[in-house]
Amino acid sequence: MGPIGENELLFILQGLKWTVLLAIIGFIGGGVFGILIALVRTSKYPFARLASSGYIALFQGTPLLMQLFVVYYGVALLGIDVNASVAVAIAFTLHASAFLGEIWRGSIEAVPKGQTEAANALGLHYVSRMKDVVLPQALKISMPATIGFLVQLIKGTSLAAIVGFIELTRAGQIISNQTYRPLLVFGIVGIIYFMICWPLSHVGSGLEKRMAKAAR
Amino acid sequence: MGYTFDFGAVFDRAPELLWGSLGSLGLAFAGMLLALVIGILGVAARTSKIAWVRSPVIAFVEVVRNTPFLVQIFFIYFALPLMGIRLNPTVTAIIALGINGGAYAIEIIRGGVESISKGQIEAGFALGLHKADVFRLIVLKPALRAIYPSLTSQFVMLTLTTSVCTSIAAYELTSAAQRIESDTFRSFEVYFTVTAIYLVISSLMMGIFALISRSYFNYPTR
Amino acid sequence: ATAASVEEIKSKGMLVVGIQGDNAPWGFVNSSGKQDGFDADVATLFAKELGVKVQFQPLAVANRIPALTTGKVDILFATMAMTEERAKAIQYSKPYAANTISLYAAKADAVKTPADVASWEIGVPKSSSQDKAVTDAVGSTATIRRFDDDAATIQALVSGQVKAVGGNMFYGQRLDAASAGTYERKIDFLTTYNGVGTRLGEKDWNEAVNAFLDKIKGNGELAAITKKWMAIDLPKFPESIPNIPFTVK
Amino acid sequence: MEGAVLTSPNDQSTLISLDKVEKWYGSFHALKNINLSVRKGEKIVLCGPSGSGKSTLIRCINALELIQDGKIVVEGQLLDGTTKAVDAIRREVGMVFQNFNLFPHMTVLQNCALAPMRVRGASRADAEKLARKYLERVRILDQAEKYPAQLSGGQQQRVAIARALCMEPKAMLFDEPTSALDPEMVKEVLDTMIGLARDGMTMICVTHEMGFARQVADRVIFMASGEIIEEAEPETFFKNPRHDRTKAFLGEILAHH
Amino acid sequence: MEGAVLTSPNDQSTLISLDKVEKWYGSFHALKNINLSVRKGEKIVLCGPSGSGKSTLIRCINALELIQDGKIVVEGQLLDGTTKAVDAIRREVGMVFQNFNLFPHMTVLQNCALAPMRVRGASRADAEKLARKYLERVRILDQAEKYPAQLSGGQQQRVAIARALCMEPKAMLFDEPTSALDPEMVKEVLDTMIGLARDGMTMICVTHEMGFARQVADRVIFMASGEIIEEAEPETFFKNPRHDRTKAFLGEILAHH
Ligand SMILES: Nc1ncnc2c1ncn2[C@@H]1O[C@H](COP(=O)(O)OP(=O)(O)OP(=O)(O)O)[C@@H](O)[C@H]1O
Ligand SMILES: Nc1ncnc2c1ncn2[C@@H]1O[C@H](COP(=O)(O)OP(=O)(O)OP(=O)(O)O)[C@@H](O)[C@H]1O
Ligand SMILES: [Mg+2]
Ligand SMILES: [Mg+2]
Repeated sequence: MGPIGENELLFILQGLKWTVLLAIIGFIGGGVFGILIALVRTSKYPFARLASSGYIALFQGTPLLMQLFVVYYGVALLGIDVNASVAVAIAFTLHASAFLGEIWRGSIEAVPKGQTEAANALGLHYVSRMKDVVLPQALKISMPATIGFLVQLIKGTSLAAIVGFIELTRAGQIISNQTYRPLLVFGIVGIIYFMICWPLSHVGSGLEKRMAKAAR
Repeated sequence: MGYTFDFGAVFDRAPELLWGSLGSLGLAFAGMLLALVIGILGVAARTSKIAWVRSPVIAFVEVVRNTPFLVQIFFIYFALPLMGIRLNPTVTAIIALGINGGAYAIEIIRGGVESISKGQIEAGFALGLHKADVFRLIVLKPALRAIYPSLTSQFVMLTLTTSVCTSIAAYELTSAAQRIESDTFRSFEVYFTVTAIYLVISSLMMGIFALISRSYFNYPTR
Repeated sequence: ATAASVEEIKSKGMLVVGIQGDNAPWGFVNSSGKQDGFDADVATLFAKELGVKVQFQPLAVANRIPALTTGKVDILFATMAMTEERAKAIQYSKPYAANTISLYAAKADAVKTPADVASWEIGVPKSSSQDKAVTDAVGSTATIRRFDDDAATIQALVSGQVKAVGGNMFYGQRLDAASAGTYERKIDFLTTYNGVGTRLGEKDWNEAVNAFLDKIKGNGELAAITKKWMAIDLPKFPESIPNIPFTVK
Repeated sequence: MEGAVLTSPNDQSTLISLDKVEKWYGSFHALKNINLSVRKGEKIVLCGPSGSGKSTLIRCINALELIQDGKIVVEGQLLDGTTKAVDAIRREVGMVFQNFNLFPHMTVLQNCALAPMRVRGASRADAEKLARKYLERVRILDQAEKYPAQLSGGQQQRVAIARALCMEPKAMLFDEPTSALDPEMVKEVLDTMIGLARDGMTMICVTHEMGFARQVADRVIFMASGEIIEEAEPETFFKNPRHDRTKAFLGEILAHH
Repeated sequence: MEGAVLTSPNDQSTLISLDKVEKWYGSFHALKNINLSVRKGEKIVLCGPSGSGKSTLIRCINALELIQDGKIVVEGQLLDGTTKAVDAIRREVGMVFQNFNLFPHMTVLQNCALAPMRVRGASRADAEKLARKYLERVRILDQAEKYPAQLSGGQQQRVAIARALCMEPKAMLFDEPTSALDPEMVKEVLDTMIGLARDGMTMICVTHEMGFARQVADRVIFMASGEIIEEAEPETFFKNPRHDRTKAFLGEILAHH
């Protein structure tokens, strides 16, 4: 019930801090698990491949919103006392690892078969073959898609609002509840998201263009 | 801890869940159709040589892809009435989904269009076909085929995004879930069940897309 | 296990209170990021009574009860209107606040009875007591639109997305702030009472809260807080409400 | 079915004429003062080193590239950049590309029937009848229901020829039609082209198949650096080339064969 | 640095032997009863029509493909499908591919030093010393710090040869090492290979460079449809092929050259 002043903006920016932090946690957690998923998904063991594709199907096939709910309530049911931020971090890690795992699987498979064969012919073992030969090339191939997903993840943190986590969108909701200026507040919130996501998207599509050119 | 699961209270409300699911499916299909139309028309404009046709599309794509869907749907629902355009929640949801999916579709389909070799287009011109015919008859189908997998996953994501439409009171699965939850307080059971339903819906979507692909893109390539 | 007894909390020295974070003046996070409001003041007094520090956990409307039952919070001072359904899931204390739920619409629209709003679209905040009251009264004739919170509900009326909203006693003031002189209170549906929520069957919590409420009702502290936030006198509270026990049997 | 003939050609027998044509790609001068006139029924082979402008020349005739100066007239129609002129000319000249450029999502029959339907407004039945006729002509009618990816390179190129013929053009332009083919397939495509030539089709063909040039060409034109350096009958061209540039070039390609 | 020699070879001078080898791809019979024995220092050229199984044969020797029946023994080590045997054999035979398959994200030096470090456990310094030695050997040491994309095809192939040599193999397998190269670059790679042959390296080389075969091969082996049809010394092979199949094939490739 008041104007939007310095305090309100500051409050929204505090939400921004959490948005960025959540995205980073999700990205790092998702990155670590994602590599594992990608490696399992491209392994030669059919059962492991099946299990990992099930994992991917599960987390790509359900809304992030539901994943947040289920983890938020489900973890508590297991008797583990976690606050909202931990539950949300777990949910984002699961979600991100499925998507990044799938992106990276694709890029591992996009590394020409000849590279793996050359590594085999030199007698390199799995670890060295992956670490020295395949993954460096795969990561480069995957850069545009990876950055694209990071943007999705940042936007996805807005859903954490629904389990009451005070990130950017939730901060906006709270301020809009106090000031009764939802349009203005959400306009500001939208612009803040845009200011974070747009430069990233730009870097991503720049890389994509450069790679398309190199491939020609 | 001593929590006892009780899915009975949730299954008692099965009809509501069913209607909610149908609501979600309806929103998803209508949203997708609109997204596809926006995507195809958008690509035609996006690849135009005329700057003032191209740049608004670029701006549209950038804004939509870099802001959360929640903020977008909120704007359409609450801000457009201030300009005299009042849309009910269902229509709002469809438009929001269409716009969001459309922005992604433009970029995806553009990738497909650009993957079509210049020779194909020149062959069309050399036969005397006009630009619109070349786009419609020669470029579009192979372009869609080339990007069909990414389009599929984008549309599955769109289906899942319908869950966010609950925030403007559109009738779909998540709002049904929230009603049931607020009546039964069986939060975990409700969301667990609904998550499973979403999984079924998205698998169904992928199945449908695979079927379409098999009948529409059934020509062989090397 | 996370559900702690009163004694455990006393020895731990910290009480985790579930509260609303966005429902001024009941409970809200103010713009300096601190929890504030009617519920916050009462809860702070309660913690003082127990001799522990208080920690607030702001909750969305829909996850207040799960947060309590799963032990994420020890107690709810969360603007919980007392309803029969909820009483099956949590244990209420004696009432400590009252709230009148009414229908608000434009002055220009003539509305006298619930029959006048047949086939209207009416907005309410999801899972709130307004939701319940309006659904009970006109749910079969009007279309109920359920929004995430009060702000969205009020915005829906101001934007013309709905013709009326089910609001609590603060809506009038907020609607005036949004669009002065346009809207008015039309029909009062009911007055609900708010109770403090604890877990079912946990006698120690229920007794501690009831004793505390009796004390602050008697010594004028509750009246002072009510005056401060609501600008009204302490309402009369009923001795009992059908099917909603105030104590653990 | 004749196309719009706007001006009466000054020489009744001239089908295609290029007059002082200049073509630039940005600052790169790709065609320099090209003068060329092709009579009805004449067969011309265009050769020259890579980058000499051969493709550019025939692409200009078909308006796939725009010229900056000079005049191109086809069947009396001046190519002035208007849609109408471009349409009229594209209806009169068929083009066959090095990489076939068949439409992968259409069967052989659909590939051939497309332009008659969309450009000439023929009914599907008529268009398919026409398509079958020309598929028969290139002796590949039995493949009509297959998709391009199911054909060998040589078969694909013959379909591409049939597709161009379905517009019943007055002239055909070929841009290295056999150079993307495996050796065994070159012959089947060359045979098809020789057949066309025998039937009196006007042809401009970029190729380094010197056997073909000897057998069917009325004139061989040698280009280098965007200019026409030499033109002569095949016998003269191969036996007594006048320019050193031509001699060097012939030395090279003949050594390879 | 000798690798695990498990059984003593029955003939001291035999390095690689294949005995009744059968290879299937699903239901396709790719190698049929292949018997071949290669002595130390011997140079073998493998030729035959496309799809005849030449690549398959040498890929089997290096365990890039698994065989379904028969025996492959390299330096006394039976290739029995165990990791140990595969490792031992891959240490003894180097392989050079048609498309080089250099690692694009590593410099030339890193490409060459990788396997010595990871497989032989050499220190970086030692591995790089070794790498420099073999880069010198293929006369490309000055390019050591460049990335593959900065080199011409011929240079890339020479780096690929150096990379294989860095494992100090007993034998080298080449699969059409020059067929992806422009004509000018073929010579530099062939010269490198001739140098290797002179130094006594055991080599099996799939190639259609008949000049190379004449100059260095001890034996030329001709395959068709998964079988070894004919094997002979180069002089005999080219002048007096016994089988009609061989004659037809030679007629074809010699006509092209
Ligand atoms: N779109 C373009 N932009 C700029 N330069 C071009 C373009 N197209 C062709 N060129 C240049 O014009 C010159 C002539 O090209 P053209 O394709 O006509 O040669 P060509 O004689 O057909 O050669 P080739 O035998 O290799 O096909 C070349 O130097 C080429 O690089
Ligand atoms: N992975 C595979 N799966 C199925 N068939 C295969 C596979 N690899 C090769 N083949 C088949 O095995 C046969 C022999 O192939 P191979 O590559 O050894 O022939 P090649 O003699 O090396 O021919 P080229 O000269 O074309 O390289 C071919 O018919 C090929 O189609
Ligand atoms: Mg050319
Ligand atoms: Mg091969």
